Amino acid sequence: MAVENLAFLIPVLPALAFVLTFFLGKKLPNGGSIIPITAIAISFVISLLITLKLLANPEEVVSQSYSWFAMLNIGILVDPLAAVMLTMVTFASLLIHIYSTGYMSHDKAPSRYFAETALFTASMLGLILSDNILQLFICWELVGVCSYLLIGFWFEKPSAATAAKKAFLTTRIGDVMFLTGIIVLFADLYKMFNGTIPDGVFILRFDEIFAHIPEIAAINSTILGMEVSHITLITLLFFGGAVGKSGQFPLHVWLPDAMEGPTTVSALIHAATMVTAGVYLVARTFPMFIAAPDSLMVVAYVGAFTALFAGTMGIVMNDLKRVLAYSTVSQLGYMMLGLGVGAAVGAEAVGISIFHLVNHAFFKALLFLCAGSVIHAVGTHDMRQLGGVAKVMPITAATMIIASLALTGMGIPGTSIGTSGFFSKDAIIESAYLFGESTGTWLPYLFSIAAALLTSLYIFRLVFMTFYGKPRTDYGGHESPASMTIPLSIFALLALIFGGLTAEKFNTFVSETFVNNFVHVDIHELATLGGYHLVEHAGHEPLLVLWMPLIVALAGLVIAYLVYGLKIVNMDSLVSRNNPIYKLLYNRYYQNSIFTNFVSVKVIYEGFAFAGRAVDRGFDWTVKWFSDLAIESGESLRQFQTGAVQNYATAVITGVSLLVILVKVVMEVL
Amino acid sequence: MDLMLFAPEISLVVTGLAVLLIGLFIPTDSKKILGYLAALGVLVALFFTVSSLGTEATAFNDTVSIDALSQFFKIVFLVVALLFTISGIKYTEGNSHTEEFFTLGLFATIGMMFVASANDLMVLFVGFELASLATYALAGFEKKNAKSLEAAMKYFIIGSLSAALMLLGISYVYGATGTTSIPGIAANASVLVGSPMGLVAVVLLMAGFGFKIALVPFHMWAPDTYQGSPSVVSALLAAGSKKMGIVAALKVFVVALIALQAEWQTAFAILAVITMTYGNMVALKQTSVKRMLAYSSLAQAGYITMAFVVLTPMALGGGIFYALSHGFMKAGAFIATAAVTYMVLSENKDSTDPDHIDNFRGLGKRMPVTALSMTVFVFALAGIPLTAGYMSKFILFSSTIQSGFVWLAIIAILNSAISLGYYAKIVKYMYFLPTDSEKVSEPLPYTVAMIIAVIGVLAIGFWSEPVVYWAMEAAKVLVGGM
Amino acid sequence: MMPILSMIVLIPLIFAALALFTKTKEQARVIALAGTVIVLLLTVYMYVNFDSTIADNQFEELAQWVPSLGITYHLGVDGIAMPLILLNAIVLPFLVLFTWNDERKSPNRFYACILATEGAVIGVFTALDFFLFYIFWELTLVPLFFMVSIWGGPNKHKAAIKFFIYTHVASLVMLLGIFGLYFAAWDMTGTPTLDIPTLISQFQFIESGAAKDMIFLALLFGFIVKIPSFPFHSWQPDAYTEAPTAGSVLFVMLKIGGYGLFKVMLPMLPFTASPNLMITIMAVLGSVSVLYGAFLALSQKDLKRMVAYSSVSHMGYVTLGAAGLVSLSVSGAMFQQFSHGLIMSVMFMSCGIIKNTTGTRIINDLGGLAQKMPKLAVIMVMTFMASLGLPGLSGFIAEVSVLAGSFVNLPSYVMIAVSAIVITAAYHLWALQRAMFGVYNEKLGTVTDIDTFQTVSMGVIAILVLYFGLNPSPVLEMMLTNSDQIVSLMAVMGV
Amino acid sequence: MIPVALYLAVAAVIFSIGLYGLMTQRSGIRILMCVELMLNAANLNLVAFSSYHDDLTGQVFALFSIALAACEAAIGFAILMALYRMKDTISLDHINILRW
Repeated sequence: MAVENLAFLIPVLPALAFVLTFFLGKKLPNGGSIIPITAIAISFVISLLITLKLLANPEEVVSQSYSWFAMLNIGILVDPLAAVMLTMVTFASLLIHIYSTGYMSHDKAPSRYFAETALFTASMLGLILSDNILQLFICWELVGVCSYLLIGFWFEKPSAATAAKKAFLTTRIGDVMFLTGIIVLFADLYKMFNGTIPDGVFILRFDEIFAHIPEIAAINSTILGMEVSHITLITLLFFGGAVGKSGQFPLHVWLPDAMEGPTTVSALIHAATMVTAGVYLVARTFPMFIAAPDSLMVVAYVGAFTALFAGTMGIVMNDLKRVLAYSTVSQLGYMMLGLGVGAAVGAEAVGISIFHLVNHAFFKALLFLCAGSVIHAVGTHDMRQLGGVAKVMPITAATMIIASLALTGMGIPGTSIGTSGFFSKDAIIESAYLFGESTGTWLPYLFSIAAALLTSLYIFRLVFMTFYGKPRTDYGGHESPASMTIPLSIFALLALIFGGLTAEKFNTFVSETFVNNFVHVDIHELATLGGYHLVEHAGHEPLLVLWMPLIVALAGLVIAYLVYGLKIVNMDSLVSRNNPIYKLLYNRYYQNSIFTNFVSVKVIYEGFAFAGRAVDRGFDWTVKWFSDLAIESGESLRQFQTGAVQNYATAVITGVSLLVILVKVVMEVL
Repeated sequence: MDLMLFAPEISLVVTGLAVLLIGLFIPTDSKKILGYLAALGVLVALFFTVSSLGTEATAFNDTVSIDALSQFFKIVFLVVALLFTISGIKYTEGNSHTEEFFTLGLFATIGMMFVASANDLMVLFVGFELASLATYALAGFEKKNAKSLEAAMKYFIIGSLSAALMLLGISYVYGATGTTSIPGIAANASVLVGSPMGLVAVVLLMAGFGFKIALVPFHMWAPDTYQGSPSVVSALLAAGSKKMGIVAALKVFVVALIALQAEWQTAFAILAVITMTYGNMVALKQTSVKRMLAYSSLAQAGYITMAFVVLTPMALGGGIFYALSHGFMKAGAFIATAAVTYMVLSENKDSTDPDHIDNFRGLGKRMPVTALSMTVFVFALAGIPLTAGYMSKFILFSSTIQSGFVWLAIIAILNSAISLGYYAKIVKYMYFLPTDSEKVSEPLPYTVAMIIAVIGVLAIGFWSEPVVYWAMEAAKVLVGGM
Repeated sequence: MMPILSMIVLIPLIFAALALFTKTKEQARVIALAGTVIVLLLTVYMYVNFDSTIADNQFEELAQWVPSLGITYHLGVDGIAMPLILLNAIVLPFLVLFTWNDERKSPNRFYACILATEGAVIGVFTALDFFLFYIFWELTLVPLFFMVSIWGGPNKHKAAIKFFIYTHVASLVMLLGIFGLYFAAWDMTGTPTLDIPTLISQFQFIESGAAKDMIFLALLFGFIVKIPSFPFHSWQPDAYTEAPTAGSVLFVMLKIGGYGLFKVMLPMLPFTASPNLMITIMAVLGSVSVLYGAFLALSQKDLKRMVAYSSVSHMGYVTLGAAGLVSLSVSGAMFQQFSHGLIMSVMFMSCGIIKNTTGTRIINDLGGLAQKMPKLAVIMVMTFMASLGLPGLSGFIAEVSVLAGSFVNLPSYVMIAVSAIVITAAYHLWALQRAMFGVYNEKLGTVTDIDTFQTVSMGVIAILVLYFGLNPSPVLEMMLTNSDQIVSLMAVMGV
Repeated sequence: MIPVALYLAVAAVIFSIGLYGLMTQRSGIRILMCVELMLNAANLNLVAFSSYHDDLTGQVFALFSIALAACEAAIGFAILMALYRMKDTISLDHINILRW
């Protein structure tokens, strides 16, 4: 039996694990963690086998479709893009589950935790495997719910419940845009078929969508006075979904709050996997983006800006996990930028971006797990209370430093020596340079360089404040158990060497996603449709460009060492409420006040909803008015019935007389 | 002439006289037998009438005609009389004037039946007065009860006034056409068209019949009388003598004065709208159930009057059908009220208004059969499906639309919706408001009468075909003259 | 062949009468369970033998009733009615189970009301004669009126009367429309008939355009109020909120308004004098309902009232989908009725349990219930998620079909509805967070989790929500067949 | 011969007097008398028309009507008597417990 036929098991096994753990977990030791771990391990093996098979023959992708209802289908598609994602997700999930058995051992409800993470893994794998946009959306929403449940895992904490709600609602804004994009796409395709869709044609499947890109591009609508091509509209709406899910500006606000969940959840969902779904979506529909004028530019700008913007907030946070959260936002910005530069480098952008995605998954999961390890041991995540942790937790400290080096992208340009972050991040920055050359807009490149400096600054600030120096408060600490340190070590190894090992093969492999037996897309042709001029990427950038990221990263390291390691600069004057810049950064640009307090509470809740209430009372009042009218007129009319018989006689006589007159009049008139 | 044609009337006359005579000679506590006798007489009459359905004949020098119309209305009257006599058995229990009660009731029924078969204004007038006189006396049957007397007094005075108006109207018609025979008038009525005399005659007759039908503004006596009279008598008035006004109006206007259609159609349109609206609105605020039913019966009269406006065979058939349904529904509702009144009075002899809606509190627990029957009656009056009331409205309202009187249908429909307000109130009191009173036993005769009425209401609502057929046949009799 | 349709209509009514005569709660509930289970079994039998590939009426029964008026006893089911019958048949046994251990006054009448409603509602779905249709239509009012009036909340009388009269007015207007249709066809053909398929097919030959529009609008009004749609919804929050839990569930099962929309309105739509105007009216009402209901739900303090308004919002999709006139949108709207019935019944059950155990439904007074009532919390989170349109649960299928399908013809209206999605999520999550999560509010005293009967009944319906969310075909298939037929009619007329 | 119109006029006048009395009088007896007046006015009409048409029907009708008027008076007096026994008055002003 060919391993492709088992592809469907990849999401199904964790889903089954969810059901089993949910119902039986409480009765098993350790919350039944063995069930999801086994299931995910099998999924990982299958994914790995399929990936290896695909590596040998990238054109033979796995594609299976079943009719769902109407002209929609359910199906799986494992092409190079999906394969690497699957392998990465199953692998990261597996390690984090193992880590969690240690981390969650003292929790009240470990079975619920493992059930929900298993469900999450299943949904995420389903998302990756989707061969049609609707199924992708479905899994997209399911991972959102799992995220909601897991952020609110300690729901008895009001802050956790609020953060969960905020996360769900903020991403929901993006989801609605995504859904709208699907709806527009559906309507366009439906019209192309004149409403009669032949059997066996599933109009939201990617092959069908990609085959109709030129026709969709030819449709225009006027929206708010602007003539917009439907392909641009759809891709921007999709990107709106990605912005929500992947925490891009301005919908990134939920991600730092999401750290209310257990740290393992942050590692799995809010660093390694779910938040990258937005990137995956753009990568998956890349042929549409490249055919859409302006869309990729928007992607590039938003990504670059987010990378920088999140970095500025990262340097002032005092919470261990929040720093990492802003770091994640920033890195996701890089990934988006990596896709955006597709305007210059074509399909290769997918390879670059996904490569960074995978590497980021390793080192960011590692960072979080290290932080988790610290929190698990020490019991606090305020960096101001830590310091010198390296002495009590040597393994954790070592892996943390490896992860930080990977994050900042340390490596020697021109050789294959370097951490994995080096290979992927530098590739993005270099492509951003090419993007500048090709389009004449240099802002994304400048942003990405500045962000690289900030990245280095905040991560080494974290390292120095947490692991070196003297303990600032009295905390008891110990190294974490093996179930936690082993996954740390494995991640650290990968963060160190994965990039170097696969750098050559990875990009070409993933970039081949769009030419195979399932879809056959000519990216160049589509790029002309979108008005992009692709450059042949030949590595002819100036030497400075190649070295620039390393230089700024080292600069960041040095500054952090001077300030936080040697403490030669007194930070007290800067770090104060009186410094307006610090205040602005520390308050996270007042987004919370604007989005939560003003827009959602004042405008939507108090404004619209209560206005609606008033209107509703109006309807109610109208109905009541009619009934009151009837009753009150009854009350007045009954006064005619005086009880005196002479009046009755008078009424009869008057009636007769009036009737004579009335009939006469009516008959004259008519 | 075949005397068998008059078997129903004859059996009623015989029964009535027999009841009167026997009553003179037996002691009060055995007078129950009179009620059974009267009921038996009505049943016999009903049997004769039903078995002669479909015969057509004229008698007494063409002053009386037997046809589908007359037979149908006779059935209506006899059904009401049956309910009246059965429930009267309980009402008159221990009363020394029992024989008068039943005799008057039977004679009133005879009067109504003669109106139904009248083919001459003279017969019609005499029948009308016979029924009126008997019911005047019945309304004041409780001689010691101020309300009952007041009811009788008002009924009597307005009744005599109406009789005088009607007689004057008849005299003008006679003056213009030179005959009192209904077909004769129809043949000569063209002289009245467009003349002031014709208009005055029409309006005077309308006032005369409108008094019985209780059309606003000739209705003023009705709420007082229905409220003040014994409930059983109110049942006879609302369900029986009201229909007499309708059949009389049908004969005089639709057959005899069809030439003056333009005049009276307009007048009826005005009256119908005013009557149904007034009745429903005033009923909303009533606290006396009998008075509420009285106003509801104004409203129902308003609906039936729509048939005079629309004037298609279907509408007339609908009106006639409605008359039968209304007979069952309204008589039933009044009898249910009688049962409650009896219950209240047996608990507290001095109760001044035993039909107050507060006495209906928790009736569902206290008198389950009565409450359930009352629910059926009021839902039927409101026109909830599967009841006679719904079927009636269905035919009548739909025919209104058919002839293009959409505005009238809409007014009627809105009214019928308003009416739900007070009907639901009764149900609410019976089932939803708590009471701490005990369950009481329900008097058998009332129960029997109510069950008959319930069966009638549901049977007509469910198995309407024969009734619809005969109502349409009756309508054809009227339309024959058009 | 046995008259299966008559049986599923009459059996609940007969059992209702039986239940009325029982003396104790134990007897009454057994009767109720027996009646509803028999209906379920018969319905399943019918479902198995139902041919979902044809749009015709099946299992037809025809007998003369009042020939002189053209009234017949005509029953039949098609792909529009079958799923709704199935919905009622499935939910009601579980509703009976749900109320199994409740203490309440006059249980005999209570179960009689449940059974009578089931019979009447199924009657509406099976009737193929307008006279019969209207009878069942009005009959549904009576038990529900009693339900609210006897076992309702503090304002039950007001709510009951308001509901009764409001919807009765609408029914009467609908009746006017039926009359109009009846006579227009009678005048044309010379024979009276009230047969629904016949009248609908004759509608296109009626001469006068204005009359056609009036007939259409009158019927539409009757259906729209029952759905209920903005701005005729004001009876609904009161009635839903004041009704006892079982009553609210029965209200939710009352999908007769939407049913009329598909069964009567859409086949007539292309033949009205101004079809585009009618489509616009429906689209406006539908899309505004979605948004309006969502905002109103957001502003509610009472959990049950919030759910009631959310129902206005969700039923807006039904009207919108019907107006969309694309096979997918129409079938999606039909599916929305089905799915909404399942979801809302569990939501109302949850509200009822919360009120019973804590004594309050004011969202701000609750808090942290999930700690004390984990089973309820799981089921509630799941149905709330279904209600806010989470994929994988049945609500999503319906909403996405409606939105995607309607977008083809009505893009701007769909955008109005889409803008409500975030609001919808907001009020659901807000309620969940305040009521179930956070710190347990000690003022609520000791509360216990739901019992086995409640768990089973809510759990099974919740699992069905999941099942139909993953695999809608068992009911969507037949809906698609019928909506294809409706839409092909439109295409013929070029609407 | 006196023209029929004059009879009609006389009858109308009598009828109006009756009507006026009915609307204004308080005593039950007077009201009864007014009713009698009105009925007789109508009878006058009938007889006049009978003579005008040379047709006996009108006179027969008038006879019936007189008989009925007598019955009516009997019933009316009976009711008034009963009222008098209870209230010691026949002024109708005081008899209005049934109203609204």
